[in-house]
Amino acid sequence: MTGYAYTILIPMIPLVMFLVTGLLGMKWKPIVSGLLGTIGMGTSWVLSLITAGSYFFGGHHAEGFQTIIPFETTWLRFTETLHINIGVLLDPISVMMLVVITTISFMVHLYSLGYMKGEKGFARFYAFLSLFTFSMLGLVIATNIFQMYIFWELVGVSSFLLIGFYYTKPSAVAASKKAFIVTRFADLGFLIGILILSFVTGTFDFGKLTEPGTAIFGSAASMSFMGISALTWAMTLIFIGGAGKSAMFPLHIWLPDAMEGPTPVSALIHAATMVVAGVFLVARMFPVIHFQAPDAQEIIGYVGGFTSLFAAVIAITQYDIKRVLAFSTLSQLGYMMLALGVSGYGGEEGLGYMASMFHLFTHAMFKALLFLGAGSIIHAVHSNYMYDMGGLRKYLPITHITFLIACLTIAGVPPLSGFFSKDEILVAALHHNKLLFAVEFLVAGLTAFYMFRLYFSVFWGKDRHYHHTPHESPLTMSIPLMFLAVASVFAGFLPFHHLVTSDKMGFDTEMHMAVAAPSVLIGLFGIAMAWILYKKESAVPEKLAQRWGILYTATYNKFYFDEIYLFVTKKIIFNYISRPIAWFDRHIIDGFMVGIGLVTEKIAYQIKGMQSGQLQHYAFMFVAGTLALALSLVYFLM
Amino acid sequence: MNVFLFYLFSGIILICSLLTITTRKILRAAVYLLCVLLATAGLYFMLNYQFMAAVQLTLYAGGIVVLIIFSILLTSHISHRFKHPDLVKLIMGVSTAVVGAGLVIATLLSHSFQAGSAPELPVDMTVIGTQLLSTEKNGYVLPFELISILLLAAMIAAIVIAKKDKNKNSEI
Amino acid sequence: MNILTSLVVIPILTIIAILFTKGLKGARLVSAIGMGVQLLVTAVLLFSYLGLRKAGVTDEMVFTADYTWFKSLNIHYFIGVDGIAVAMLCLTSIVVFAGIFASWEMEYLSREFFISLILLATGVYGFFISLDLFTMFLFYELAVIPMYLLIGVWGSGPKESSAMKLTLMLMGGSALLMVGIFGIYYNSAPDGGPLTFNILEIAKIQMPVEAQRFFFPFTFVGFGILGALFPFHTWSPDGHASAPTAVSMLHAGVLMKLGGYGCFRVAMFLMPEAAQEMAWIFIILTTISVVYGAFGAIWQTDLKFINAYSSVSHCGLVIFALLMMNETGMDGAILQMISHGLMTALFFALIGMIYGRTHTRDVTKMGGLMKVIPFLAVVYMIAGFASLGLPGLSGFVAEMTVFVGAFQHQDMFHRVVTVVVASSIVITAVYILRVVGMILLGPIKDSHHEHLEDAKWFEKLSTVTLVLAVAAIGIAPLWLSDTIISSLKPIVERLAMAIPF
Amino acid sequence: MIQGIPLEHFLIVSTIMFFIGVCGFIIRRNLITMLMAIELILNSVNINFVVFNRYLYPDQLQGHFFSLFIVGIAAAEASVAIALIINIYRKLQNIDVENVNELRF
Repeated sequence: MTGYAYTILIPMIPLVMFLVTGLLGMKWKPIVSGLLGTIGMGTSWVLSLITAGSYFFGGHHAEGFQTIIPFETTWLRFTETLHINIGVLLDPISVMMLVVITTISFMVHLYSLGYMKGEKGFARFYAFLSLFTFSMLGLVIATNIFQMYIFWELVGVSSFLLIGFYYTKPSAVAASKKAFIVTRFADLGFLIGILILSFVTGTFDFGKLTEPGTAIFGSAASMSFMGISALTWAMTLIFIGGAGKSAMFPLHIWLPDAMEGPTPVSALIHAATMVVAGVFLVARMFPVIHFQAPDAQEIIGYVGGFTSLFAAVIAITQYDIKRVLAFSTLSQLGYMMLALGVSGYGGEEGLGYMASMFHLFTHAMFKALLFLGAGSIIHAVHSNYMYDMGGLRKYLPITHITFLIACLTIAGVPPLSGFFSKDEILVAALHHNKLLFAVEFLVAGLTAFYMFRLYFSVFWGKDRHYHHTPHESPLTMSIPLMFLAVASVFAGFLPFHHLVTSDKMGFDTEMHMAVAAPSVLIGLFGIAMAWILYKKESAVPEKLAQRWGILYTATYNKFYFDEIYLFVTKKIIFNYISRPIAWFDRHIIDGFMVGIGLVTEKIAYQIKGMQSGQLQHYAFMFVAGTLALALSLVYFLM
Repeated sequence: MNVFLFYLFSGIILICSLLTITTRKILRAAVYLLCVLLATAGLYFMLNYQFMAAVQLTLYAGGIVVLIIFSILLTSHISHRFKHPDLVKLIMGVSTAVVGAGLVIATLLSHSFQAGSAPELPVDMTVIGTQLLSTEKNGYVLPFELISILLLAAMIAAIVIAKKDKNKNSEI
Repeated sequence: MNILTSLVVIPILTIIAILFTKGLKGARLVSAIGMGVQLLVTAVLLFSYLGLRKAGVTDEMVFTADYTWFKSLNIHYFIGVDGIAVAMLCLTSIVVFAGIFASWEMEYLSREFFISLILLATGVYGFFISLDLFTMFLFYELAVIPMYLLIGVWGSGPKESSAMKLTLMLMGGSALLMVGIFGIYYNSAPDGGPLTFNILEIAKIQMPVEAQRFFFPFTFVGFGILGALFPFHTWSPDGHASAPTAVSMLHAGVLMKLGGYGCFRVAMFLMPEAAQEMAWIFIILTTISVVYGAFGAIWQTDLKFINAYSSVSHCGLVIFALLMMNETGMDGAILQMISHGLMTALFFALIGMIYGRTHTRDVTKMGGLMKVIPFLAVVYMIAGFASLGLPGLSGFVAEMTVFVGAFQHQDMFHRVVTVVVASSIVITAVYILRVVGMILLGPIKDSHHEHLEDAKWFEKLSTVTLVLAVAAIGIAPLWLSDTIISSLKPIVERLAMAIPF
Repeated sequence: MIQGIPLEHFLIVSTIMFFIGVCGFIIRRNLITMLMAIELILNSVNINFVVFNRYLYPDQLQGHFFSLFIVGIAAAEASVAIALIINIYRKLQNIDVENVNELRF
């Protein structure tokens, strides 16, 4: 048990790196910060791998995996039972997440050495990366839901800082603001969910909450608010928090804009790690959701399914390659949520849970690869747009190959990793909900189509007019590409069903040919369509777009969700709430206060008139007053 | 005879008082005031306070009225006739006077005074002089001294105030 | 000499010393030394307090001293502190210390400025150590009155009218308060015996319920006005906008806390039954305060106005949490007072510094300052993050304690308003990020702003002190929270014993 | 004591005189006339003092003496008042009380 004490170092190293590079970074040459950060991250990575190795493979697990808490301390005490602890919790999903985060983060650190070279604020970039990694690691190893919330917020802020890295660009500033506020809104749901949960159960602790058959919900069933049970409320609200971070519909609007950040950031935060925090959260709370709030689980499944379809459709029409990838990320996150939504608990029933985690893992690898590849392309041609690209396979061979591998993986071509994980999600969906299965099946085809649309139009087709001949990226950038490509290829062979399961006990699965074969076929069909339409320059896509007219425009404009949100925030909140309140405050409330003063002044002015300077008036007043007093004394008081 | 004289003096006092404040020529007002004061002195004589009456004649009638007449001569034209007073002021003044007088008279009539039965103290100059400068019981040396200081102060004040300023432009 | 008395004596000595100085240099040096010593004394006080508690001293108040100074009315100079007062004293010392450095270049009538500023601080120190209602009120007035001069003489904009408004509204509060205090005094011995102003003595007896019902609103609203309770908050935007930097810092940072502190130490502690009965009215008012202040801040364009409305929102949260009347909620309230005190002082310091450079406080006229004055910009961002409740900074700790505490309440009404209040964290994020986005990020809007000078050493000292305090509470809140909770016990118990009638 | 005349008659006379003085003080605008009105008032008070002394406490002289003092004070008052009036006349060229209203508001 105590053998894992070193795991505390995994998040602490990035924290130290953040403080060091953040405070001293300006004094050094930029590259020193970069190297320090990278080395620190490498150390964390190695430690994570050691942890994973000894946790998963270092012992006998017939009884299932133990939850280990090597370190825990009270951070803030609310009441005797309710306190926020800060600690390290190791169980299969957190260990898996440790590996994912440190791997991707390390790759991104390495990659950025080349990509960000010469940028202003290089040291700042590394400081923020370290901060983000620290927060993300703290999030996944949280021992209680409040620790998770703490790091959840920190992750949000680091994301804000990194999206707004190019802070002189108004679009980047706007995007960072949007990301923060949208997720903040979702976090409010999360917070209220936590409050309800803690009120009902009297604890924040994951151990107590997720223990199967626990008694802490005993009194909870009877509590309800507006006809819905307290726990359903709590879980739905917590899911809203997760949906905000994971950009589920309708809180997805921040993610495409977040692509304003530097590309490595998109790879790290907005593809591989932070956006899966929502999925992770749902997975973490899974026993509670599944047993106590089945309605909430339904919601999760449907939201996930809808998001994946919705995003896949939009992805088809986008031209900014990073946005295509962003919508693809949305779509894949939808997959993961859906898998959790349709999962049962324990053994085979928990296939969805396992599949979700599995897909999270493989998706992290291949999506990071895609983004880093896209970064490499952007680095070469200095544009984000597909119509500025074409025929790049000659100039960027390594990028080309790795990108192709990633595309094949996401399209679910066997035996690449994406095939396995997606297949299991489909199986789980088929067992629980036919409708969602159909949706996912369709999305699988769409995914293959839009990815290959991207692939063909970038790497094939005619050369464009480039400012200078595109050239392959430096070694620091291509090594991560290659590593991730290898990971994408082989990750599928990891025995996830023995390692990461809902009840921490391994189970056996087999290939479901009935599902696998059609899904591969539809993937291939998608690829073929893309090949026909985009392999060579042709007018067909244009024509298709014109034929679908309105629908195309709507899709291209992401179904106008941004505009709706803008309307709500700018028009309603600013003009119809905030402005009237400001006015009300200035004129009514303050007016009232000032009015008291004015009335006093008016009265004083009136009274002043009596002080006329006319001696005889005073005399009259004096005598009349005396007489009045005398009268009243003589006739009324005596 | 006494009774007749009393009502005579009272009549003079009341009528002349009224004329003092109603006449529109200021010098006449001063003369009416003099009449009032003289009649008052007459009342003092009747009450057997000769010293008091003498003081009244010399100080009041002789001193103050003369002072007033001098100041009238300094500040007004003899033939100057006042305007009629404002109606508002007239109402104010008359109403207070009537109400006040009514109130006071009603009060004093409803009150019965117990006439003192003690023997009358002869009021001659010796008694007055002794009492005025005595520190014993019934001695008034302290007010006497105060009055003398007050008079001195008033005299100096009057001189200072009325003195012509050397710098003619400067204000009071 | 009693260590608490020295907290009042040192500022007075400093004032006397300033009288013998000449010009700005001497005055600021003496003030800095005086307030530095004060900071040290406060630190000593803190550690000796913690030492005493560790040693097992369980008195409600420690370091007490008692001198009678007005015998016939039984007025005492009775002082003593518990954990809450110690925490508030630390806050005061830090903010005053930072405030001195923030006004390091106050050229105009500098001696008089520092004298008034320290006089104000004296009042605040005295207020926090007093356990005698009358002495407390005396110090309270001492703190409020220099404010008029400080704003009226050294302010900017429509300073006279702002100073007038602020002082009159606070004096209005004082008037209510005085009624309340005398009401308590004359009911302090319901079964005969000498009347007393002693808070601890009054806490032992049960005031007649009718009297409580009558005097509780006076006392609570009286203190509430200083704590920017809706709808008596309008002095805050004008006052802050016109006040010079250090005064805004002290006022928002410390003086507004007098209100919250008084609310529970006097109003709720001494009249628990009435507090229980009337809490709901004030809960509604504070809920409005919180949400309304936050929305109000969104629309403003003057940096100080934004911050003033934000203060309304945050101080509303303080009183809201106090009214929850459970340990966690009140703990949160006090944490929020300290946290808000520090970060709003930081905000006002920064606004003053930015204004000193750009000569405008209009957010629409600034932009891209991050590039020109990175130090100030980064600190501003930290302050912003603290304000919107970023974990690791004090705001988060305070807000979470408030929300958790409030939500533990058994009553549904309390939980629903908690949710409403919690929504302010989103609105806060909106207005903070709006400002940060407008003035710090983006391109530079005004070409005059391209060559501004970054923070000077004293500005760095001032801001870094506050940032360190904010971060220290944010990273390790446990000791502070525990200290506060242990001191809250008697108050909470007394409130819990009071049966609503 | 005057045989056959009750105390009340004196008092009524002095009261009427007093209020005539008050009335004069209020209605006349000339400062000197107002001064005369004051003299009337003082005089009426004097009568009261003396009469009370004579009728009620004939064995003492308090009223008598106070009347004396009042006369003294009246003299002092008149001298100061006239000094003031002359000064005002110098400044304003008249002695109308309605013009002496510097001390207002």
